[in-house]
Amino acid sequence: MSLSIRVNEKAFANGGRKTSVLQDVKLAVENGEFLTVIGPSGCGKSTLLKIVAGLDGNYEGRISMNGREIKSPGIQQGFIFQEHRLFPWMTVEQNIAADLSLKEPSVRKKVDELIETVRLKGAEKLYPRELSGGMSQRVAIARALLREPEILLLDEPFGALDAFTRKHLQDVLADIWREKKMTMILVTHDIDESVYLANRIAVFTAKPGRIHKLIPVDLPFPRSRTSPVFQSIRQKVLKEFEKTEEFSFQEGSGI
Amino acid sequence: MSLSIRVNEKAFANGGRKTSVLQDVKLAVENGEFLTVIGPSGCGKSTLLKIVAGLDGNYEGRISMNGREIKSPGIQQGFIFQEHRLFPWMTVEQNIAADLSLKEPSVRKKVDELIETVRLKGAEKLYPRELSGGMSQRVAIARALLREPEILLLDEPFGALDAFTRKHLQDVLADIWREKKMTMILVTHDIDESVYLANRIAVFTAKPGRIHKLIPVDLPFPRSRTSPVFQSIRQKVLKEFEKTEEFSFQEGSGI
Amino acid sequence: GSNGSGKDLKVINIGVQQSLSPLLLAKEKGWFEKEFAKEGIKVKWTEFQSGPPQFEGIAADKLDFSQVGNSPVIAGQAAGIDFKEIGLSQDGLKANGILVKKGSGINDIKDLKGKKVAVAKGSSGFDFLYKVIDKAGLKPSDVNIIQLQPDEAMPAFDSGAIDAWSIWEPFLSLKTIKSDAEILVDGEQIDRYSPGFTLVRSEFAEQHPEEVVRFLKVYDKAVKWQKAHKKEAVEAYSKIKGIDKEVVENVLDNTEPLNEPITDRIIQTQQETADFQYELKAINKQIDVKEVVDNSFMKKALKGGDDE
Amino acid sequence: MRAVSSNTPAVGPKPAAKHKPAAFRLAWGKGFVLPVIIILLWQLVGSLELISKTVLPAPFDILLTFRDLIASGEFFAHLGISIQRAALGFFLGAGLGLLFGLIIGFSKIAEDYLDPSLQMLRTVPHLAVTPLFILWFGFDELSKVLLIALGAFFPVYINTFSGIMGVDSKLFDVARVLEFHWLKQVTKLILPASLPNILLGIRLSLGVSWLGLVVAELMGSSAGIGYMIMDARQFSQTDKVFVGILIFAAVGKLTDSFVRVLERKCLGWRNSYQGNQK
Amino acid sequence: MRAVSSNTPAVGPKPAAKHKPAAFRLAWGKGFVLPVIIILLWQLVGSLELISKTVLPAPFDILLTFRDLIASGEFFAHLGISIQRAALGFFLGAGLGLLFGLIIGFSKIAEDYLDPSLQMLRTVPHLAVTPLFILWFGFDELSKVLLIALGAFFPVYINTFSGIMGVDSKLFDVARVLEFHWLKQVTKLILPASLPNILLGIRLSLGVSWLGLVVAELMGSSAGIGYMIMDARQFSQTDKVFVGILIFAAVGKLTDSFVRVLERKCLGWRNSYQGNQK
Ligand SMILES: Nc1ncnc2c1ncn2[C@@H]1O[C@H](COP(=O)(O)OP(=O)(O)OP(=O)(O)O)[C@@H](O)[C@H]1O
Ligand SMILES: Nc1ncnc2c1ncn2[C@@H]1O[C@H](COP(=O)(O)OP(=O)(O)OP(=O)(O)O)[C@@H](O)[C@H]1O
Ligand SMILES: [Mg+2]
Ligand SMILES: [Mg+2]
Repeated sequence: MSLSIRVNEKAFANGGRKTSVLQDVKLAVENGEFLTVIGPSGCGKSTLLKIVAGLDGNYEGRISMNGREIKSPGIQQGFIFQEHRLFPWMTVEQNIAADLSLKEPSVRKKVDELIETVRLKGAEKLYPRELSGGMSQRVAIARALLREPEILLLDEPFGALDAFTRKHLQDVLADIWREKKMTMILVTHDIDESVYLANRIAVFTAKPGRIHKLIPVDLPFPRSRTSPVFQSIRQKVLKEFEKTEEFSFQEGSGI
Repeated sequence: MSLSIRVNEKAFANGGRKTSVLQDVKLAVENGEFLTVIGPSGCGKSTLLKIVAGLDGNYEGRISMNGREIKSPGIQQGFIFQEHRLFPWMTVEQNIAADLSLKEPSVRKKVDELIETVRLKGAEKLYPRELSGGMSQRVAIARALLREPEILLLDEPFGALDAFTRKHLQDVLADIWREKKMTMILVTHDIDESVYLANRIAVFTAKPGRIHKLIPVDLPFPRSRTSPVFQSIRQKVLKEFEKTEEFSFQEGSGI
Repeated sequence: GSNGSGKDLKVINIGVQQSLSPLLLAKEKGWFEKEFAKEGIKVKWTEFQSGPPQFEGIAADKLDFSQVGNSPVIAGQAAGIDFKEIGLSQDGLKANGILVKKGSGINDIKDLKGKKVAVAKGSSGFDFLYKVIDKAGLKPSDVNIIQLQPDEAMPAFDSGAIDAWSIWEPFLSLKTIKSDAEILVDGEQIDRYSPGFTLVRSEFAEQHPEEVVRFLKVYDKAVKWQKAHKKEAVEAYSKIKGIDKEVVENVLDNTEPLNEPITDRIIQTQQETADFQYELKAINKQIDVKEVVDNSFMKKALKGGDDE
Repeated sequence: MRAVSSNTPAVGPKPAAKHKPAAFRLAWGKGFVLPVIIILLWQLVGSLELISKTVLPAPFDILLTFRDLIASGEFFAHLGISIQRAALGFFLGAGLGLLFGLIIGFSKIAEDYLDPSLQMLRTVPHLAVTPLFILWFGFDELSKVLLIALGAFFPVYINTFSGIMGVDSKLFDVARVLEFHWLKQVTKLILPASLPNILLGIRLSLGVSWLGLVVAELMGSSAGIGYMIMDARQFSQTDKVFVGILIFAAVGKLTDSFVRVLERKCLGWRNSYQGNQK
Repeated sequence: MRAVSSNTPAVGPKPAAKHKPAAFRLAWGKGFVLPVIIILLWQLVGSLELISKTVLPAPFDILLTFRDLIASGEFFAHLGISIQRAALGFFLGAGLGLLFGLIIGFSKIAEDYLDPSLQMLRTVPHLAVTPLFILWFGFDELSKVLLIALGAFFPVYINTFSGIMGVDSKLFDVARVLEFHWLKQVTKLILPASLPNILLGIRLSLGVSWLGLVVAELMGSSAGIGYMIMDARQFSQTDKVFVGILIFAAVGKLTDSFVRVLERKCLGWRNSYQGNQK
């Protein structure tokens, strides 16, 4: 009962027309739970994450953490944005440290460790414009991890990474989650990823975004992607997801 | 012998230090071939694509199309950028039309068709800041497809899309490729995707980026992802890819 | 010879300074326009705030006639601008003075020693101030001279930031009538002329001598009218410029307009001023002020009467 | 702190979003607080006769003078001609500034040859070049308009130029890939991308044009607000000077507000501009 | 067209990249082409005595006057005091402009209350307020410096304010998520993000400060380049006026170049700025 999410309605005024993006999203996320969110592109996943982070207050409903309403963002709710959002005038290490001073030995040490973890050794002094897509994404991940927030909200954090770096960072994330007992909400398009990491998977439908199904994943860690149980859950998620697509798109899904 | 790529050396001056990013990349891409490129994050895939497009002339080597050297970009070499790059002051449909006039009926018709294809019906009048990550990516795809270039260079075009939209667009792309006999070079992190679409897969190593292996994919279309041949090629690619990772990173790969 | 060279003349340019001159009256009444229209010539008026731009206008062939004070004329001549002084427009005996506040303790010009005195460099007040200092038996370095344009000197004077102010009409009248200022000394008391001149561009005078005469005749009419109709003149100026009649009347009393040949006495005063300015390095060469004086037009204008 | 409220406007239950007109009116009102306080203090100082009237007339006296000026019709004659001059000068100067900014921002060759000369021209004082203007253009409207245009040129020029320099090269790449014709590059990429800077330049230019009147109307003029001020100064009519100053301030503020409304309209696509609405 | 060459600088075989200093020198040289042509034409016009010397003295005469002024020591005395005044005024005005721009850009309340008044002040003509400055601050250095500062204030203020308005709200969101202290928000987000605009404001302000000298040194001054010009104008010593004008142009260009070097240094992180190097 730690994080309680209730979004009765979230709408945007698009060109004067009011468009409802989220409706009746009710979720209780346990302390230390790992929730993954999947759903069709444009269904409102990022919007939900922003609301939970306190970045967007224009909605009907209430988000509360341990009973206290979340009205503004803060370091307790870490956020990895979908589009990296690095400060273009800061180098990689400065971006990770952000408002903290690299001259402080403790910060310096942690930053160096994280650079090692996200495999950016040698790129510390590069500016964002000199980074590849995947490198930028890893900087954003390191920046969020440095702060060790209570809740970590991740919006497709591994989208631009190759299969191996991705798996490496999935494991890093799972380790951190277990070690620090953080609560994590991860938006992803990778069903494998969602099954690999989650306690629970929320499958969203689109227009407006609603929770279509909540699927628990009761597997011990570390998980094996090839185990039959894993595959059966994966199939279940896929099937539920397929249904949501049918809701929103008439044309053949092409699969 | 249609598109000939030869990059002896491509280096960046990062903070005064010269870093070699690509070395000895030699590739001959047939007319109408579908080449996919995979490799670790930051190995130089995007850089290579930019060189092929004629966007970056500062390298040692030569890119030529049908014998003529490519020195500057143009509509014959279509490009879908990794970071969408939409014009923020244009709506979705204006972004797709870009320099073409939407008042021209033929343009209008094509744009409307493409909007349908990339499933953005209803979002025509939205500005980029009102789009979700996946929606922006689809706009960028539609923009490139509108021009029907001879060569289409795609830099992780489906990275931000959910599984189903992704599959839909993969099929759309495959259809277009077969119909228009375009030459396509697609950078991706999704090994399934690369096997599903390619005639040939180029696996890159990092630091500096080189071609580690060229793997032909001799499968008829349409392909089934579950067929044993598909899976065996997939395994082969994965194994080769794993080797490249070992080249470049000392730490355990975490898989 | 009213035709001939007058043929190609389409328009004459007259400069008028923002002070109370009969030129303004004539402009209001359209006398010049009427007179020159007979020759098919248009009149174009241009208003100026000070002397120097008028010389710039003459040098650039954009101005044919104007009226300027003594100091700018010397500067103009030193700068090699081609003009002729064709008449004396005022003697300026009472047009310059040094203002002090009532009860300021400065009762004699000798008291100026060590005081802050404002003046605009290059103006007639500048020349006047040096003359006063000389008369008082002081050296310029004995007085703290501060260079301020009139509109800047005024607040400084009002707020007591300066002790005295060497200035000309209409400020003398304005200040003495409207506030608690008094005139410490004026030109009459030290017998110092600050003449004003009517000027013509030399080239114009050579090409159209008869129009120069015509100009002086019309101006003469305005001067005479002002003298004869003092009340109406005060009324008119007050309306044009929007200032109190009382002030206007006082100003007119102190700056009686003239339209006369330039006398040797005036030339001598001018020469002294020029030499003095050279001494101060305000102008960079010695000049002979006689060279720009040309009384021939005035003589023709005054003796001719109604020649048409 | 505004930095904390950069949300996009939403159709939500928050009352703030619904009562925008009222909020707008309130914001307007707030802008008057400071001027009103100053005017009241000023009137107080004036009424107590702490300062000579010729130096600082009280607001009420200024108002009376203003009324007289309006009644006599003098005021609108001055205002009309001044607005005409300023507008002509502004359009000429800002138009050329935009043109040169575009050309020089677009072409490195043009920059190398022209920009240094223009930068030198920029710090040539108006008051010092009036003689040249008199020589070349006489005392007529032309020289006044040109003098104003000279001042209006630079802010737009520099802002446009720098706006173009600031256009994201990634978008340039897109334009190159799509083979934009140069005209399309200008209209579809460069102009919209540098619009925030251009509008800024226009705001500054408008101010400069208006201020340029004072110098322009110093030379051979007999009408206009600038002339009115300088003429009144000659005769110590300080109240009239202040009427002029207030008109300058008011017109300046008005034109500025106008451009800012334009800004709000034209820059709706900006992801950042929202901050200003709250 | 520069738009075609937005590549990042690379260590490549292209000779262009290697010979930068030479290219730089060449670009410098190009800047002189136009002025030199103008000066030659001008000398020709002067030598043929087509125009009165008082209106437009020939370059050679101006040079002679310049030599005399330097020889007499008069010139450097004027220049020194003017630079001092302009610098003081600039630092004061631009500093306050930056401060107010930051405060008003940062806080909506401050904007509502202060910005309208400041916008009104912006179009109050300097020439018209000099009497008030004399009244309040006397005719010493103080009032001159303040007058210059008044002019220098606005370009920096408006550019800073507008730069802040233009900061990407997405980055603001990051700062909020990371709970930046307001000071860090300013130093790590707002200042760097609006630096391009601030530097632009500084360039404009430097020009204005320098130009402000002419008006400031009109009042109660007996030294300075502005005074020298206006004094020479009084005495129709046009050659001296032109020496002043040329010094204004030269110093203006120099300070401008200085800020642009600064720009190049500080904005290395920009993805766009590369365009300027070629
Ligand atoms: N600022 C905004 N103004 C108006 N509409 C918006 C805004 N932001 C998002 N939307 C709309 O809200 C919907 C959901 O957007 P959101 O970014 O939450 O999608 P998403 O689920 O994250 O999609 P994706 O997987 O593609 O990132 C979209 O239809 C989008 O058009
Ligand atoms: N403009 C630049 N200046 C300096 N270095 C650069 C620049 N662009 C790219 N690099 C460097 O070149 C290398 C390759 O970058 P590139 O973007 O080609 O990688 P990529 O293979 O596309 O990676 P990803 O899969 O993460 O997108 C990186 O190490 C990056 O740091
Ligand atoms: Mg999203
Ligand atoms: Mg890439």
